[in-house]
Amino acid sequence: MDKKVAVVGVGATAFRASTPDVSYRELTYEAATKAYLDAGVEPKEIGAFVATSEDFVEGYSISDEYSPDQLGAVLKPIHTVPGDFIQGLGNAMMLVTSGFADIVVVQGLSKASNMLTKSDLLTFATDPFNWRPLLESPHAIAGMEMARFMHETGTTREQCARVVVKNRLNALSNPRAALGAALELDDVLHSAPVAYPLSELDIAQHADGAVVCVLANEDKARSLCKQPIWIRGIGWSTETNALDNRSWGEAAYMRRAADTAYRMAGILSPAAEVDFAEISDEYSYKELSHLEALSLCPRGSAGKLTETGWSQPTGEFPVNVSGGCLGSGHMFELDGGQKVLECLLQLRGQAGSNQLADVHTGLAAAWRGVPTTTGAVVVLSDQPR
Amino acid sequence: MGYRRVAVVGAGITKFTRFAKETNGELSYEAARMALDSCEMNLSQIDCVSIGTAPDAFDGFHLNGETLAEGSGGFNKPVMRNYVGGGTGVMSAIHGWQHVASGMFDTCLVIAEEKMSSAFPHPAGAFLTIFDHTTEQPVMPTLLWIFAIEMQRFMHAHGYTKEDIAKVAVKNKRNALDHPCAQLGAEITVDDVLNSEIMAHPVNRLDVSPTSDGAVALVFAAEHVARRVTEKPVWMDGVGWALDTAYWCTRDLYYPDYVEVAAKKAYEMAGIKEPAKEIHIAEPYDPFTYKELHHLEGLQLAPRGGSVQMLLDGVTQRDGNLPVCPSGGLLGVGNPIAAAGLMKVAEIFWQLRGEAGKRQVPGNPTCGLAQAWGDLMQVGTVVVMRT
Amino acid sequence: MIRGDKMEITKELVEKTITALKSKDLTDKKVITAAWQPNLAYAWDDGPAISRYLAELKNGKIIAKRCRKCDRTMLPPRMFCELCWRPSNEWVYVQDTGRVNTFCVSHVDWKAGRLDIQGGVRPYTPAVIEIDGASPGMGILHLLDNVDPKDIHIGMRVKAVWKPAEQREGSITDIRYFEPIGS
Amino acid sequence: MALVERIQKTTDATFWPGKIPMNYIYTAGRAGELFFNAIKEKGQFLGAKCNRCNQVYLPPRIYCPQCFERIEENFITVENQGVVHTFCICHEGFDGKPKDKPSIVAAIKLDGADGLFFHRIEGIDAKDCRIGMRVEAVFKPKTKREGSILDITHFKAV
Repeated sequence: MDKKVAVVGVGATAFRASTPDVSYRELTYEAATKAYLDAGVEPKEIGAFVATSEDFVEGYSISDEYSPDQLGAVLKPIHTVPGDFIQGLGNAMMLVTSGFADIVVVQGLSKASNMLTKSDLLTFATDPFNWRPLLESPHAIAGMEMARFMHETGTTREQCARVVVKNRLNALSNPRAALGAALELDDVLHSAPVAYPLSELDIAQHADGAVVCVLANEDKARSLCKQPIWIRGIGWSTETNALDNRSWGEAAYMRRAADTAYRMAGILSPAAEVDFAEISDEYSYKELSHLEALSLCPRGSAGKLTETGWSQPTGEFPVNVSGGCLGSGHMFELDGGQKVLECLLQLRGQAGSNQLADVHTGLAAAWRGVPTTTGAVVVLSDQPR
Repeated sequence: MGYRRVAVVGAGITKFTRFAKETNGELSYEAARMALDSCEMNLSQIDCVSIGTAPDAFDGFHLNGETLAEGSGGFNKPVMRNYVGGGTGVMSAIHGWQHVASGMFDTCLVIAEEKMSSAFPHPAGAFLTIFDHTTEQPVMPTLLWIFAIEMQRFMHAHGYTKEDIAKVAVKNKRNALDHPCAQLGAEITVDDVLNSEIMAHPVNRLDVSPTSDGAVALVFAAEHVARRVTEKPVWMDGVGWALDTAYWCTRDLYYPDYVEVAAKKAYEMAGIKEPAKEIHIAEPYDPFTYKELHHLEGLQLAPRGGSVQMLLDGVTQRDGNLPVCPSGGLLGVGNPIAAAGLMKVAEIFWQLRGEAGKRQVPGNPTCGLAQAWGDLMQVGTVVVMRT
Repeated sequence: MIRGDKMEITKELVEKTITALKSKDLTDKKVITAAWQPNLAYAWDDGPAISRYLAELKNGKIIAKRCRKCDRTMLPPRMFCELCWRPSNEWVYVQDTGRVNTFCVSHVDWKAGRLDIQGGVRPYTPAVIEIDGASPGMGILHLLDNVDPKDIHIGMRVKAVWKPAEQREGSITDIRYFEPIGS
Repeated sequence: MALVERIQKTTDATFWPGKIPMNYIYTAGRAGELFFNAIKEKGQFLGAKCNRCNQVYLPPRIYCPQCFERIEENFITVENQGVVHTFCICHEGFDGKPKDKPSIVAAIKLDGADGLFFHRIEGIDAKDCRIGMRVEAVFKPKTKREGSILDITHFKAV
């Protein structure tokens, strides 16, 4: 697969814990308007659209009905991927490389604040015979995973808590982020236990927002855009939604998704070839287990490296400079969109006071949250393959 | 524009039934296993999986794509779900095409599954909540209403009668008698349809497809793989899909623009200039009797206002000039939403390979079309396939 | 690995793919089952267009929004025109009268329960009603009443029957139903 | 500008409440039927063995997720004892509401199975629970069993 695809436009709203003044329609319209303006395209020039949503998050039994209008996609090829934004990005890329369309749009939306029963919602994604009857919190699945990860790698709760402190501090200087805060380690360690070892502040709170990306093939990218950001590699993988036969001590899905993305990108040594990363951190320990699964550091080292400041904005390998899910907010299917957005802004030099110096290749990785084992990875670069 | 050639090389299907004992994962497995067996492939030869399932509200799982992944052969594989409501079945075939045509994958296992019986006693709550939550749901609408409303407009625009439209049910249920998976194959008369209980006038009980459980699977492959695994690949020569606005009350429902747009894209890709002549066999979506006719017009396979005449002339019978729904369609085989759409694609696959058994249409067809519809009278999904 | 390729879906092949049950098998626990009623509760933000629409309904008025470029008066109101995709322009009040675009006569309720028509229950008669003052073809979904279902026809002129002001709460159901003009 | 007009007063920002009213009855399926009947009738756990992949799935499947072979005929009994693979101490219920008393929720690898079984551990102090600890299923009396994981009241330390 040798065709090149670039992101030529991106638009987003700010991420906020609630957005009571707009409906999902206006929220998406704002992000799409910015993205099309950024790319210099009109909706009529766009060949296909991919929306990402899940019915019960949006609160419709067929949520995809409501996807076309606010994207300017009426009577256009548009379909929904009930998956993470990065999976949607992968689908959009397929539409470009297949030759179906020169310009394709991907949309992600979160109105998480409108969903009032989120714990019930996640329970509803679990096995009705082998988990639901216990009536235990869906966070327990993450709590058990955290305990096994700590057991196998020697990672400590303190190391996990450092991720929270880092990411929420990073979010303070990101005007898009919803949940910036200056915390101390003890604030996290002594927050209320939820599914111990997991405590309240280890768990990302939710946020609303929308992100729209415009993708184009090489010809269009070069004519439309002075600063295209190239999708060098992309991959996604699912282990299993069953609890009994998944890997509990490592994020195996992320390792497989990354393998695909690195192979496509021709990356042999990720830690050396990627400059920074925006990685799913819906739970504090997930940043660490994902870093290891992504081969950005050796297994068992992510916690210790975090203690040394390695993943700070000023460190050797900045991780979640935007604030991540912990600092920007967990936005269901949009999580990957937030990460892609922040990578694009960094690579374009538009990340404001959070801008990293001299970055050329970034990685965004998203996990679909409890109880799934689905991860998606994209490697973005200011240079094509 | 030259596209990478993509073929369907294998197909599998479960029986369709109202209440299945099997879980949704087991249904997916049965279809997927049969599809792999049909082309003597094993799971290690499958690069990726595409899952089609309509509302999560039917199977009863938030993130139903994740729930289905393992039974669909997705363990440790790239799995992506596609979703356009009722149009999902044919969209799944398009999604399989996208995966392989992109050059990113050489093979893709496509599964469409629905287990509507989990929603007990009836998936009514799912049908209520397809409507706009604020401006429409408060009047407590049901899915039947929107169909009956559209059928009324369609009949009004063209002067069609219920008697004539009822012949679609007669044809499709009879065709389904020859389908081993069929839920509602039957020999019925026009009077049976007209005298069946009124649901929402002009829709009677026998105008409506049933609620069903079932799954269908197809194996998609790039040309070099297809040539290796089968002597009879069926090529995906054209694909098209489109959604109209969600403001469905602002459109004239008598004509499905969204089907026309989708079909024209598929025809353009397949190089089809005169669809009514070049397409030998069609499986348009028939969840309700009139929908088959409505879609034939949108597909440009019948003139606007001319579909009923084709039906009356016997053109759409299995031995007619343009056999339509030779499978028995949703009215006869059943309607596990996404699976029903992919069943139509599978039917074209078997018909073009001459493997449709008692359902086989005469004349060695070489070009067929499958189409599905979905959402608020809104989605068109179309594939054109050739030997 | 070229095959003979004569695969046919036969009765024997599909027989064991599904075990057909009856509704009673589930309710009488003839098979092992699990019941669940998910609690899926929402509070959807109305946004500027729909919040104004609902507020005006409470006042006994129907408000629409104009797209000057497309010369469309859009109902329900929206902040952008989905066709030209520009932000929409001024708010305009439209009439509470209109014309039946299409309709049906429903003998079932939303729970798929049958209405007792023989027992004298009036069927539901939902319709798409093109509202006067909005662009042609611009309709809303609502109910018809105070008319014999047999007399309803496409093109019929109708008028909103409102709830009394003190009972209105800012909902599309502040209009109880539409009835024929002159009835 | 994306939105020419925005809500200017907080009191104008309204919302519409609603629910998705659904009700479900799930079947346990072909494999689940056997699994839960064995729990109910015999107080035993059944796994499904894939000879090719040398894996014993628990709960059992009719297929092997890895190689996709049909393993419907290969059901075997595994032990009622096993080791804790991982666990957490859960302070919230399925609906996010706080519990009166925290519970120990554990993934248990039963002897003879590769798959994990999920249940509560009771009768020990939470701080004494360890990964690797041996535990055993405590079943309800046979007359009270209905074919559910709740036929097992809990696991206890061995």
